[in-house]
This record gives sequence, C-alpha cells and structure tokens, in this order.
Amino acid sequence: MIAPSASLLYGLCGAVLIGLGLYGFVAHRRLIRRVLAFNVIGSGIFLLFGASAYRDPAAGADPVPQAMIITGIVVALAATALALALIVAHARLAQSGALPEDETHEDGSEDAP
Amino acid sequence: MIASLFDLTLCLLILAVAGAAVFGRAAFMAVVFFIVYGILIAIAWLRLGAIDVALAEAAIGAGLTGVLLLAALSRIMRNIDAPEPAPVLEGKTIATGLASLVVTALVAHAFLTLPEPRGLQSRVTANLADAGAENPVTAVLLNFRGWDTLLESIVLLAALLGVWTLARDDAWSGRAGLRHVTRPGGVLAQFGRILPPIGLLVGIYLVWAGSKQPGGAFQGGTVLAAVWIVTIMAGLMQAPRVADRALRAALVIGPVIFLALAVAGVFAGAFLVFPPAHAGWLILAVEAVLTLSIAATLAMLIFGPPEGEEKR
Amino acid sequence: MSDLFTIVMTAAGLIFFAAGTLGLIRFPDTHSRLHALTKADNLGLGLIALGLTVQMPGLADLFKLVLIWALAILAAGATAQLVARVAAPADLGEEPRSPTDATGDGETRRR
Amino acid sequence: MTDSALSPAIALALILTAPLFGALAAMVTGRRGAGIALATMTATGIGIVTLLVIIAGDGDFTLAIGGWEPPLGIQLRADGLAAGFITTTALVMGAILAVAGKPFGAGATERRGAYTFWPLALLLWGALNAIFLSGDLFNLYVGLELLTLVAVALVGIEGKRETLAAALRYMMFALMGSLLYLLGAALLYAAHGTLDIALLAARVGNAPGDIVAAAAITAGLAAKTALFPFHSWLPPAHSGAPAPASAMLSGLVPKASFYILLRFWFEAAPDIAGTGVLTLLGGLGALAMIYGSLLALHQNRLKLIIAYSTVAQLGYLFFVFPLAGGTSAAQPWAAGAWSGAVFHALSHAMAKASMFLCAGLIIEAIGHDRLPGMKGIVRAMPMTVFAFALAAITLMGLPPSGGFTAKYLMMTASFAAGQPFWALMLIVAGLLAAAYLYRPLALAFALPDADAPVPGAVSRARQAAPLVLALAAILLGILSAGPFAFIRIGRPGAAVEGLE
Repeated sequence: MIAPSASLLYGLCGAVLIGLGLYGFVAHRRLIRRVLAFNVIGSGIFLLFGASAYRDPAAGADPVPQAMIITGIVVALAATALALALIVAHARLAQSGALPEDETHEDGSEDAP
Repeated sequence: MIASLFDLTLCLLILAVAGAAVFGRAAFMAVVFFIVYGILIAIAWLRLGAIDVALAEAAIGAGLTGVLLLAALSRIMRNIDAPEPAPVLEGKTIATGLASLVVTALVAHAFLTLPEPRGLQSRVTANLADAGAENPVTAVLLNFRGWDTLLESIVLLAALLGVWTLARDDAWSGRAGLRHVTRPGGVLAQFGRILPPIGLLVGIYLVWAGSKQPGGAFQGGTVLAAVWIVTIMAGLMQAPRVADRALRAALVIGPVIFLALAVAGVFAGAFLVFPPAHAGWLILAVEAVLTLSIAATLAMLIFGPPEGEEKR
Repeated sequence: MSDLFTIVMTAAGLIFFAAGTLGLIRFPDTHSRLHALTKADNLGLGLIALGLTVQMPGLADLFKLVLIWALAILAAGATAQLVARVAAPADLGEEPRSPTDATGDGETRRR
Repeated sequence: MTDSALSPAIALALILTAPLFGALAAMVTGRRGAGIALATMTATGIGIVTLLVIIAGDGDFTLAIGGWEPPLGIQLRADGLAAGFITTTALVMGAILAVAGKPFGAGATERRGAYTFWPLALLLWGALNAIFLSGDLFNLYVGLELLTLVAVALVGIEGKRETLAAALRYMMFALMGSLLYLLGAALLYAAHGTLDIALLAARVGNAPGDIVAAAAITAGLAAKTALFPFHSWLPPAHSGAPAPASAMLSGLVPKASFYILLRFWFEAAPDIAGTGVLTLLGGLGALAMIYGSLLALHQNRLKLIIAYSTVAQLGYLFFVFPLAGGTSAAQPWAAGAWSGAVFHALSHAMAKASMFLCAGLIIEAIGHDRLPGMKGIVRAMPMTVFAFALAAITLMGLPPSGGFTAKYLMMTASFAAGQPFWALMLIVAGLLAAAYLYRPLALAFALPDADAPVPGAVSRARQAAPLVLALAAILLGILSAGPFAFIRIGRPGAAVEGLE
C-alpha cells in the first residue's frame, strides 16, 4: 500500500470529524453539548480545507485558505459565544439546558413531540 | 511529505479525544476533552505547514472556546438542579448514525476525487512585494482579502452586542460578568501579578512579528485578552461597566479606523486600497488598532452580560 | 553525542509522565492524584526540556525553550493549588462548600 | 458627474460602509441611536441614488477590492439585481427605523433595549448591503454569519422565556446552515482554486466534489431561508420578536440567503443540477406554501398569522428553480420566471415589513395581538388598517400589486415551460393567502363590542411609514415596466432574451 501523503491523512481525519460532530449535534438534547459538537464539525471542515491546501508540499501550504480558516475560526468563536450566552440566559429562566421540545419529564419519558 | 507514524498516531488520537468529547457522559468531562482536542488540532496544523492557523487554533479554538464552555457550564449548573438526563435519544440514534456515516463517506469521496491542486501560492508570492507584509498569510488577511477581515472584526462586535442584549434590564448598569472572589495573598493573586508582564510582552510581540513571521492581530489580541482576564480574576482590577466610555471606544476603534481606511482608499481608485508605497506601516497601524479592539471584545465576551445585584 | 543525550533525557521524561498518568488513574482521591500529577509531570517536562536544549540552534531559541518550561511550571503549580483548594472539603468528608463561603479562591459568584 | 471612474467606487463605499459606521457610532454614543440612524439613512440614500444612476446609465460593473483582481482578491458586483435588492432594503429599513423611534427611543437613562436595538439594526443593514454586492462565496459566508448573529440577537431582544427559546432554536438551525455552506465553499476552493462567482462559472463541472459542494451550499442556504423541512424555527422567532425586529427578520433576512442561492444557481454553477434536484426544490417550496398557509389559517394571534405567511410566501420563491434553473442554454421562458421570482422577493419584502409594522402599531394601541381584540380597530387607526389591507393585496397577488406581476410572470413561464403544476400551486397560494388574511381584515372592519376598551392613540406620522411601504409594493406592480427592465441589467446572456 503506497504510503499516503500527510494531507490525505488529515483530510480523511477531517471528514470523520465532520461525521462525528454531526452525529453529536443531532443526537444530543443538551444545548451545550450541541455547541461543542458544532465546534467539532467546524474544526473538521477547517482541517479538511487546510489539508486540501497542502496537497503538494513542494509549493508549500496555500496562504489563502489559511487566511480563510483563521477568519472562520474567529467567526465560529463569535457564534459559539452568542450561542452559549443564549443558553445560559434561557437556563436561568427555564431551569433547563435543553429546548422545551427536547425536554424529558422526570420519569425520563419523552413528551409528545 | 509522506505521512509518518507520528501523523497517523496524531490522527487516531484526535479522533479518540473527539469521540470522548462528543459521547462523554458528563458535560464537564466533555468540555475538558474538547480543550485537549483543540491542542491536538493545533499540532495537526503544524504538520500541515500552517503555523498561523496553529496559533489561532490553540489560542482561539482550544483556549477561548474552552473557557467559554467552562464558564457557560458553571453558570448553567447554578441554575439547573435537574440531574444529568440520559445524554442520547435511543430512538433517533440509529437514523442519525447512518446519516452521519453517509455524510462522512460523501465528504471523504469528494476529498479523494479532488482534481490537481490549483493553489494561489504563486499568485500570492508574485504580489507579496507591494502587499506591505512579508508573511503571506498576513498579506492575504489584511490586504488581498482585507474586506473579509474587516467584516470579521465586526462579526465579533455583533456577537458582543448580542451577549449584552441578553442582560436583564435592571442589571444593565452593573459590571460585566460575575464577581470574582480572590483571597488577597492567595495563589491566584500572585499568579495574576506574575503573568501579565510576560503576557503583554508575548501578545505585542505576536502582533509585531505578524508582518514577517507567523502571528498577527487575532492571535496577539487573544493573548492580550487572556492577560486582562487573568488580572481581573486575580482581583487586581474590576470588570468594566458596560456604559464605560473608554471601554466602548476601545471596542470600536479597530473596525472604525479600518473602515475609514477603506473609504479613504476610494480616492486611490478602488475600495479598501493600501497604496504599495505606504502599505507596510498602514498594515501595521491597522493591526495594532485591530488588536486593541479584538482583545477588548474577546475579554468582554468571556465576562458575559452585565450582572446586577442578586435578589436573594 | 548530543543526540544520545537528548534520547536518554526524553526517555527519562516519558517514564515520569507515564508514572504521573498511572498515579492519576490509580489513586483514590483528588489530592493524591494532584500530588502524583504535579510531581511526575513537572519533572518529566523538565527532563524533556533539558534534553532538547542541546538541539537548539541559537541562544534565542534556548531562551524561548526555558520560557516555555517556566510558564508551564508556573501554570501547573497555580492550577494545582486552586484545584486542591476547591476539592479540599470533598476529600475531608465534608459536603462541598456553598458558593457564598468567603474562603473560596478564584471562584465566581453573582455580583 | 465627476470623473466617472471615481463615482462607482464612491457609491459602493457609501452603501457598504455607511450602515457599519452608523452601527459603530451608535454603539459608542448610547442614547443617540435614532439620530445616527437618520444620518445613516441619508448617507446610504445618496450612495444608492448614485448607484442607480450609474447602472441605469452605463450598465452593471464590477470593482476589485484593493485593486486585487480575483482569484486573489474579492470582487464586488453591482448589477440590476443587486441594486434592486439594495434599494428595497433601504426603503424597508427607512420605514422600520421611523416606526422604531418610539418603542426604542432614548429615555432619560440608557436602557438595554433602547441601546442595543440601533446598532443591531444598522449592522443588519450593513450585512445585507455587503451580501447583495459581494461576488465571492467566502465573503458571502462572513456577511451571512454577521446577518445571522444580529438576527438571532434581535429575536432574543425582549428576553422573555419563549423568545429566548425561539432564538436558540433559530441559532441551532443557523449554525448548521452556515457549517454546510462553509463545507461547500471549502470543497469548491479545493477543487478550483477560487471562490469568485464569475470564475467558478467557467470551472465548475459535475465532478463528485462539485456536486457534494453544491448540495451542501443549497442545504445550508435552505436552512437559513426556512425552506420546508427546516422551517420550524421561523414562526416562533418572527412572532416573538418586537414588531420592528420582526419586520426586518421576515422581510429582509431570508431574502439574503435566497439571493445567494440565486447567485450560486444562476451564475456560479448554472449547469450542475439535473431536473430531479430542481423539481425537488420546487416541491419543497410547494409543501412550505401549503403547510404555512394551512397553519396560518387557524392561528389566533396576528403576528403568528403573518409569521406563518412568511413560511408560505418564501416557499413559492423556490419555484424559480424548476422553472428557470437547469441548463444555462437559453430557454424562452427562463427570463420570465427569474424576473417573477425577483419581483416576488422584492414586493414580499415591502409588503411583509409593512404588515408587521402595522401589527406592531395595533399591539401598541390595544396592548396585545389576539385577534378578537382587533374588532373595530379601523375607527381608531384607519391609516394602519388601510396599509395592512394594501399589504394583504400584495401578498395575495391581486392586481395591480407587485405580487400580481410576480405571479403573472411565473405562471406564464410555467405554462410556457410545459409544467402547469407550478401555475396551479401559485393559484392555490393566492387563494390560501386570501383566506388567512381575510380573517384579521374582517375583524378590523367589524363593529367593536360595546365593552371593548378604547384603543390607545398612535401618532399619524408613525402610521404613515407602513402605508408608504405598502404603497411602494403596489407601485412595484403598477409601474412594473421600469423595474422589470432594470433588474435584468447585467443578467448572464442566456436568460436575457426571454419572454418579451
């Protein structure tokens, strides 16, 4: 098996991270876990993008995707900060870390969707 | 370069830690694993030859996002006494699992069948001479795609405005965030005195070095924000009030000057133009002012909305 | 010759890291875990840093390496103290401290 | 006109930076938000008038930011479509900021709502202008993210429990939407080395990477435009927000993501979609239209009716894809369908904003927005009810409104294309819209109950703003020849010679 190039390995790792994060984003009901999964998907997409920018090491890493990824990381931080502030404000009023429709009653039974 | 054993182990480690962060039972453990995951991703960026991104990922992706998650988690735990509900819905898991696998396969297939790379490395190096910065990433960030960076700094301000909107009406005049309890002679107070000088030095160096080597406004701004947070946590300073004029000016100065430069560019023929002769110091000036605003905005984002007196 | 020195030093450092992690898993309560972690890992880090000093091309890089080591030690020491202070009552069998208790260090409380 | 090379740059600089400068200024000077908004309106107005004159005169133009040509730099693209959306946005924002003067006016001390509303509104305006002018997919991503964060903050501005839940639900959909869009953009850059829309048109084929990228971008933008499977966040969010914010959220925000879909499908990747995908998009639009209308029928709160009407009206914007999408080869009916969709987007923006502003004024007068309370409101607020009725005419698509012109263009295009199903759907949409908008109007003109409390007085100046908007939507129909020709300036050749 020919040795894979580093960018190929990190690109596939990014793809798996996207799938992992997507599962976490959909499956979790607690909003803070969904924000965490959002960050995992985001870094997976950036890893895939960064790996595609380094496919031919002779030319070195393409600076344009690097700049976009830095911009993306900062934008993801802004979105995460606002989402977390919303979750805390909602938790203070509703005493719950999940959206009303995802709420489960004390006996764990799912209320009608 | 050929993937070495180190890359393979790093990827497996990243996937394992990401799995623990996503599937972990307790929320606190998940956040801790997420911070470790962020550091591993930063190392991955080093292996991909993107040092600026590694700095940004470590400082912002792992550091600040981790602090935000921890702060939010502790505030939520204060409000909810309900026990940790079952983390995952059994019914939906199979369907979501399959969907995620399909998405992973599609994305991996798309990645594997990419045509020959058509990167812009040659075009960037060709125009680097009159871009005003030797570090190609800074040249792209500040000059070639300067409009993205300008909008991005305003996105940070928009997030801060959104966070302030979530304050309670009666708390609006209060100081930002929760009150920090620190024993005067305690460990944290000492830590808060030793770290800031070094932090300021490193932060400003990062911004200064940004034009020639990896570094820049966002990475430097994050370090300076961390210094401010530590001094306030160490009780040496009070978190500012939201109505504080100086704070608001500091928050806004970066984007305002960058916008003014963009409009001034109109007289040089196009929008947001850095004339090659002055591009060097203009970019440094913009980066310095931008760093001030980014540091202030990131720190205020960590503190959160103003908290009024708790009515017990 | 200098490579040999690096290899020996880093290997020793790794052994201490392994010991620290073992301590983290095996020890019953937070305090003994903290004890294992700070002792073993800080020493491990020191050894690795020492091992790398010979690889450094210039004096500036050497200074950066020492700075990294110093900051890591400072951070590890401070956080270990804070974690110990917060976890103290749980280890001594008391129920965890209520947020309004004044002796907390580095905790956050409503204004 | 001064040196003509200078004025396009000045016009774009004014349009792009005036709202952002206004927002930053409003963020520093706590209590002069309204005054700053007025100054921003004049500055942007001057920029827009210059832009309209330039485009009407010498046609569309592009401007490379910083002088760097794509693929290295970002290119701004100012054509009839962009100018049309920018003008409509300015008109709608002007009316909204006029009405918002009282509820968010500056009191003695600085209040939270009054402080944050003005910078958020001006940032929303700045983000919209940046999106309408940008020609680079990643720049569109940053603009879209700015728009979404501000929109979520506006939904949660009142801080009640249900509005925070609505803002959170909106945030979750928006986060997933922007991730999908980002994934698409990343794959496109990896494959073609550029994200400039004009350059992509020549390079995008139907390699697997391009198809996955197009699917991701379309799914992401559909989530932000609340297309059928992703619509559940819109009604609670838009009805929970205060009226001026709801007018912005319903009238303008979804139009930005639909605009990017138009740019992507008709200019960046015209040949990538098979008819199957296009019919799917149209079908989802039809489902949204039916679902939104039926639910609007049995709401008993005015703002919820209008919010569900948004879901329905956004739905049949997507008929443009099966009618005019697909092969870039000239289809005789493509221009009609494309212009019809743009007309619908513009007239819906004005009519929906006007309707939400009317609802806001009615709530100010009677204190709540439950339908029974609206009985006989026409006596106390004739101008507002008249504006509401005019806006209703546009949403139903009755002549002479802009909505009718849009429907007419899309229906003739669907018959010419041999797909009468979409024409049928448009007729059903009009009937359902008439049904769910008739109930509030009937109540407004009914005799008030004897014991009904006297509605509070609302100043006539503030009632004039929604009336102007509703009249503008009607005028878009009456004088439709001018705008019809204007929005097609700069359209790619294939779709220009269409239904003459």
